[in-house]
Amino acid sequence: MSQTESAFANAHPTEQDIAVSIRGVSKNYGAVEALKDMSLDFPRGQLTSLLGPSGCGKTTLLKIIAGLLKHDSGEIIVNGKNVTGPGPNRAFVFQDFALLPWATVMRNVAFGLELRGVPRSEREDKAEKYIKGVGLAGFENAYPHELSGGMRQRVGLARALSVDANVLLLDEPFSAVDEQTRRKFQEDLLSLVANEKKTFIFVTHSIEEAVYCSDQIALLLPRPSRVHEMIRPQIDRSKGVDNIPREPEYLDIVDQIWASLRAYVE
Amino acid sequence: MSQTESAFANAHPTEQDIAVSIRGVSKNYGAVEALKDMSLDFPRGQLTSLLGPSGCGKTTLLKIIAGLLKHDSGEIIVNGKNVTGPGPNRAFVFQDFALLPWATVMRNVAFGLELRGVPRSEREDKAEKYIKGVGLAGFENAYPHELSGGMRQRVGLARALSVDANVLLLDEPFSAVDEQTRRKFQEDLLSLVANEKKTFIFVTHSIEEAVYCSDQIALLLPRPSRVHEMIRPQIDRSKGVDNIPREPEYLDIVDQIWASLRAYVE
Amino acid sequence: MQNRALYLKVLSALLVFGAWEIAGRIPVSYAFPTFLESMAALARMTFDGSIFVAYAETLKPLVVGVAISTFLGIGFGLWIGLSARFDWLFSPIFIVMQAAPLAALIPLLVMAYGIGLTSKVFVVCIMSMPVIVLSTSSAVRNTPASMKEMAKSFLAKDYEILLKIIIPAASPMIFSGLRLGVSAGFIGAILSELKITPTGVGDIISYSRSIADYPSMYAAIFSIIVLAVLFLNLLEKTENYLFKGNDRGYVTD
Amino acid sequence: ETLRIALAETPSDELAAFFVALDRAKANGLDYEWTAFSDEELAIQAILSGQMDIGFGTPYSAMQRSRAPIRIIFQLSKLKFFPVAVKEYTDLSQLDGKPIMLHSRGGGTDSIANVIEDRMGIELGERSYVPGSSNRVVAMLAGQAEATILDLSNKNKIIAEAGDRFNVLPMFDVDASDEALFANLDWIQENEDQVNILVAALVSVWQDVAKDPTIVSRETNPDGPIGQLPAEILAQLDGFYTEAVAGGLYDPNGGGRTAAMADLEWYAASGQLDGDPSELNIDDFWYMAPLDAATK
Amino acid sequence: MVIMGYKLPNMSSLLIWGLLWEIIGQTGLTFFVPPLSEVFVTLFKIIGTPAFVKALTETAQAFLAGVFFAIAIGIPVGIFMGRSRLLDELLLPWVNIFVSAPLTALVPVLMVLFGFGMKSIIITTTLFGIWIIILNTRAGVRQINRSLIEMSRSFGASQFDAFTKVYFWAALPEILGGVRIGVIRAVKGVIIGQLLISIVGFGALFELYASNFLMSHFWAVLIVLFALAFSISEFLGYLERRVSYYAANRS
Ligand SMILES: Nc1ncnc2c1ncn2[C@@H]1O[C@H](COP(=O)(O)OP(=O)(O)OP(=O)(O)O)[C@@H](O)[C@H]1O
Ligand SMILES: Nc1ncnc2c1ncn2[C@@H]1O[C@H](COP(=O)(O)OP(=O)(O)OP(=O)(O)O)[C@@H](O)[C@H]1O
Ligand SMILES: [Mg+2]
Ligand SMILES: [Mg+2]
Repeated sequence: MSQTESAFANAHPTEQDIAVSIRGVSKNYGAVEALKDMSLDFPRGQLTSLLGPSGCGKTTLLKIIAGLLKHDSGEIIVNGKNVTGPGPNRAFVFQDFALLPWATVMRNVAFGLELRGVPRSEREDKAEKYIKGVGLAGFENAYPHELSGGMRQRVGLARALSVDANVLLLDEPFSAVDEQTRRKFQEDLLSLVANEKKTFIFVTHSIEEAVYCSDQIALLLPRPSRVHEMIRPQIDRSKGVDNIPREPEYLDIVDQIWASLRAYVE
Repeated sequence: MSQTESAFANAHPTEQDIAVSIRGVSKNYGAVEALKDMSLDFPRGQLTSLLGPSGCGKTTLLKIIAGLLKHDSGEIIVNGKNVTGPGPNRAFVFQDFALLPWATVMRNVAFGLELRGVPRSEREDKAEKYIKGVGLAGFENAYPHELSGGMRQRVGLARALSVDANVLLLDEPFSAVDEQTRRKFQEDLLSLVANEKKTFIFVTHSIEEAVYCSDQIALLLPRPSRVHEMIRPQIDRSKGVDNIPREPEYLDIVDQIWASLRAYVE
Repeated sequence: MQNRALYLKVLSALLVFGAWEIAGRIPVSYAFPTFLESMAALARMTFDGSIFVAYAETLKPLVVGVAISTFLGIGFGLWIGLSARFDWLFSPIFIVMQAAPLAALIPLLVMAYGIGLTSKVFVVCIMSMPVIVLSTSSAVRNTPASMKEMAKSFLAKDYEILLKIIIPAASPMIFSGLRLGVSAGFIGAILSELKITPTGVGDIISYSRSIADYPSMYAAIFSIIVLAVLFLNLLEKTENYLFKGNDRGYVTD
Repeated sequence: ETLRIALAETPSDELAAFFVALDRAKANGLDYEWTAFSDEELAIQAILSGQMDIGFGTPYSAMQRSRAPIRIIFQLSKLKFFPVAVKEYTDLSQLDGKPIMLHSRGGGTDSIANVIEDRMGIELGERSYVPGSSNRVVAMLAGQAEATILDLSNKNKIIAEAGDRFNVLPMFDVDASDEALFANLDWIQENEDQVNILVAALVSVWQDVAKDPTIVSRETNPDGPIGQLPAEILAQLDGFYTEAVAGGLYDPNGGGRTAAMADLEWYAASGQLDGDPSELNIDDFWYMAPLDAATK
Repeated sequence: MVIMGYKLPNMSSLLIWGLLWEIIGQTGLTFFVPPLSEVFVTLFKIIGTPAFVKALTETAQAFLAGVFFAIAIGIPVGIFMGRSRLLDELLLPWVNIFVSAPLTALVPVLMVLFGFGMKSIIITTTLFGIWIIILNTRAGVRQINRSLIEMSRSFGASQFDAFTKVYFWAALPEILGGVRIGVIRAVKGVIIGQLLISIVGFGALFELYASNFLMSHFWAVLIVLFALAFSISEFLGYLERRVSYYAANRS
């Protein structure tokens, strides 16, 4: 276990370390009970994955934390404060990308900054950097309908990263990108977690990805959604990303999670 | 190697076995060269995966085969006939789902059949079956905006399966569904390939998925897109899906593909 | 592509003008001049400058009225689209305005605002504002929810959601409303010149009609149409320039 | 074949006598239908394009300028217009240099204004145009103008509404036509019979009205377009015709040559006809045969 | 609009405006605006008279026919223009011309070409209503998510199917918006036609009442006309609300 890793492992979440805490949150859509009395803590400077069958309420939970949806009961505490609406400390990557069709890639990426009142030249410099970062250099002036699915998703990602929020809510951010981009992004996220102490809440359907990246994984089971299990994988990433798939330690955690999820289905 | 497997391996594509063949196809979007002089054969009753970085033209290629986009040069031959437009022998699963927002799940799934003139009660029976098949029973009367991302994707999948075409073009069909659903669907596809001799052309970003499911994998490299390598993984699926991730044979192929793709990036 | 569009325009113009010329020569009616006669009249009015004098007069109420309607109309439209309360209170007014037979109401306007510019501006506004308001408000209600949500997550203030999401998303509808509004404004300007006081182009039309100089009458009508079309093309250029990405092209391409 | 008549206004009190005449003509076997237009230019256009047979108006410039052989067959009313002004002015000569509100450029009131200038030796001030007598009444009532020229019924209305503020200025007599019936010469000659019936009926009514103006209200068909008018309007019929006859609005003989001569002079003076009136040929403008037959 | 938990009907705000009218009328500010109550009394007096019934049927016939053509021609043309560049290039200049042509100035031309009867009035009505329907439909179609169209094509939709099952529905919110405005404009068109072409129907009543200063008669007819416009607009508004569940969920 590397030094950083063990530090994380020891720093068991104490009061002041919790970046986001949800307590007894419920949410119904008409007759559909999406979330029921859910409580979860997201420690600061860690990456928490939400893993669960589709339709179990992951997007709903993320939107509630972001302040985009009203919950029916319970409370959301971000940085010690009860929140009811969106705030500058949280940025969102949308499952359906939510790009502005009338705006270029540049304007879309800079849109978060634009809304924060950053002057044009400054925000375009910054956006430029993130556009490069997600591998879209050269497409600054393209419109969303001229991009492939994965490219659109990366625009949404760049937009969220560029506003420099300290809690990032990512709803299946890599579902449409290719393997090598995904791996690069994973490394980028991990370095943001390690170096800038950002807090990530991350929805994914890939158990492997969750196990590889997460400090903790919340397994959710559906209707109404509840936390089934919390797992802290503590993978030793120093072995190199290419070798990890062969590590029995890693494979065991993946299998264990898979077993939990499958148990529910059957 | 199982019997079926070896049979496949031996049956090297001869003239009459090719379901879809593309010859020297090029496609430009204005200044962007998406495909250049691409040739590829898709044998009947096999599953071919297209694997490549995002934006390399996979969707473009699939849409050209489906007859939805005009190619600039070259030809597309489906079942021995040159095609220029869509036909009943091909069904498409869209990367962005393409659901009718004004129609219920039932109507959306039955829409392909509706367009083929199948009478209402018959097509609803059939749709009902496929809705169950993708795990959406109980949501027949929900509208797309009331579904989660993964549920929407499954509606699109059910719609394509229900029309019973013999060539299925799937553009990242499992990107938004959870692991257990994905595995179930993979099994379903494999059984369709084995039992009904359907031809699948399958875009995915998951190397593991490609290796596990495919009879052959086309690695594409971008701008302009060309076929970099053809791989015939020939995994012995009889070992059981749970154990395969630990098979060195499987892991080696994954690594080999990954190395190819990465080589390009770096 | 560019050229084809131009050819098509020229070709269809030739067809229509040709048909006009032939219809005038038959003649379908003694009150229906040929295309060439009308153009000759137009040329005459252009060279002696009378058409410019007339337009200087006609454009006054038109420009003022259209400017007022555009700003107030979009403003009201947005407000109605956004606030149920406002919708409840005010949309009936615009429906009434839209349906009101203006020609019949002109005595009322004359009574209230006299026979000068104010009445004419009023006529232009009554004609053009309701379409703009109604188009804008229905477009506002159809703004994609996911984009509003996205903007909210990035802390857009209400006015920013309005300016940066709702207006661009509604812009195709707003612009089609604007087009109709502007053209209704043209109708209003002419109507007021025919019905309140004949000045400007309305005067040319009614005077040449009363002295049975039909070529001049048709020339005046023709010139208004040309002007209106030029104006609308300008509007379309503006739309394309401002909201380029909204243009997703044609399905047939 | 049905005779198609193009009216230049909606049926109201001024047209009551005409409809009485139509009823009489119908009794004599004339089959007709009518359409109302908003102004006489439209009625003229309708005749020019052959969509209507007989129209209302004074189409002198159309007759001179268009290639269509249009002829007048009957004078319905004379140009009886009334200069109305605020109480300060009591005589036409006081209007020298004062702004005046008229119907439209080149229209009947414009001609009257031209002739007033001529005969009184004055120069009117700025002319503003407000189409529609009733609109001019409104503008006067609202204080938008000080002087205007109105027709009989609107003159009555403004005096009834605000007789304390406005008065009617005395004016010279005019014999020229305000409204006349006209048609295409070819059509007239093809349909001589119908035209004769119509003109005969008109002459008989015009002569009866001259003797007893109340005959109009008595003979009006209660189910016809006039009979259906609101009671407020019907109540005024007798008063209107009594005053009209007294004011010489109608020529019992349908105008004829006198009217034609007066018209040429008047419309030439007012600028609607080009050329010297003495050199113009009456037969290019009027078709006298039916009227001659009816008044024999 | 909801007040204290009560859902007020949509046009109930008219009561407030009606009250305002009554007050202005009662103050006798101008004889042009008689009190609303007086107008209603007049309305009941004239509503059964043959003249009124005849005017109403004439107006209603012209209006319904005009609106029918505006919708039946406008929607397909708008859809065609939205999806095909060739047709759009061919037709848009003319649509622009007609949309911008001061229709009142064109009326004389119409009369020359189509005569003075019902035909011209119907055409005028259609001309007032059709352009917004075409333009809105076109704008709606051009915004359609391309995937939906590709999807229907991939399942072998015929032109007709694509039309009735995808284009129409995807653009329906815009189409309804256009139809609503177009139909209300057509109300104005039918009256203008009845005033400028031949004076029949309600146009004749307006002309008659206005020129004889029968103001409460005038307003009574106007109220009938407004009621017509309102009920149509409300009906279409109701349809619009029916599709609002997906209108804001298209991308
Ligand atoms: N309508 C269009 N106009 C212009 N360029 C386009 C258009 N559609 C696609 N492209 C370009 O063509 C290239 C290939 O796009 P395509 O959608 O086929 O990629 P893809 O392989 O499916 O990517 P992904 O895995 O991200 O979905 C991209 O560079 C994209 O920018
Ligand atoms: N607007 C809505 N109206 C009604 N029901 C809704 C709505 N949005 C979501 N739901 C329901 O709430 C449940 C949870 O949806 P949610 O989008 O949170 O799932 P998810 O976990 O994000 O799924 P996925 O992994 O497929 O994206 C689903 O059953 C869905 O049908
Ligand atoms: Mg989700
Ligand atoms: Mg793609």
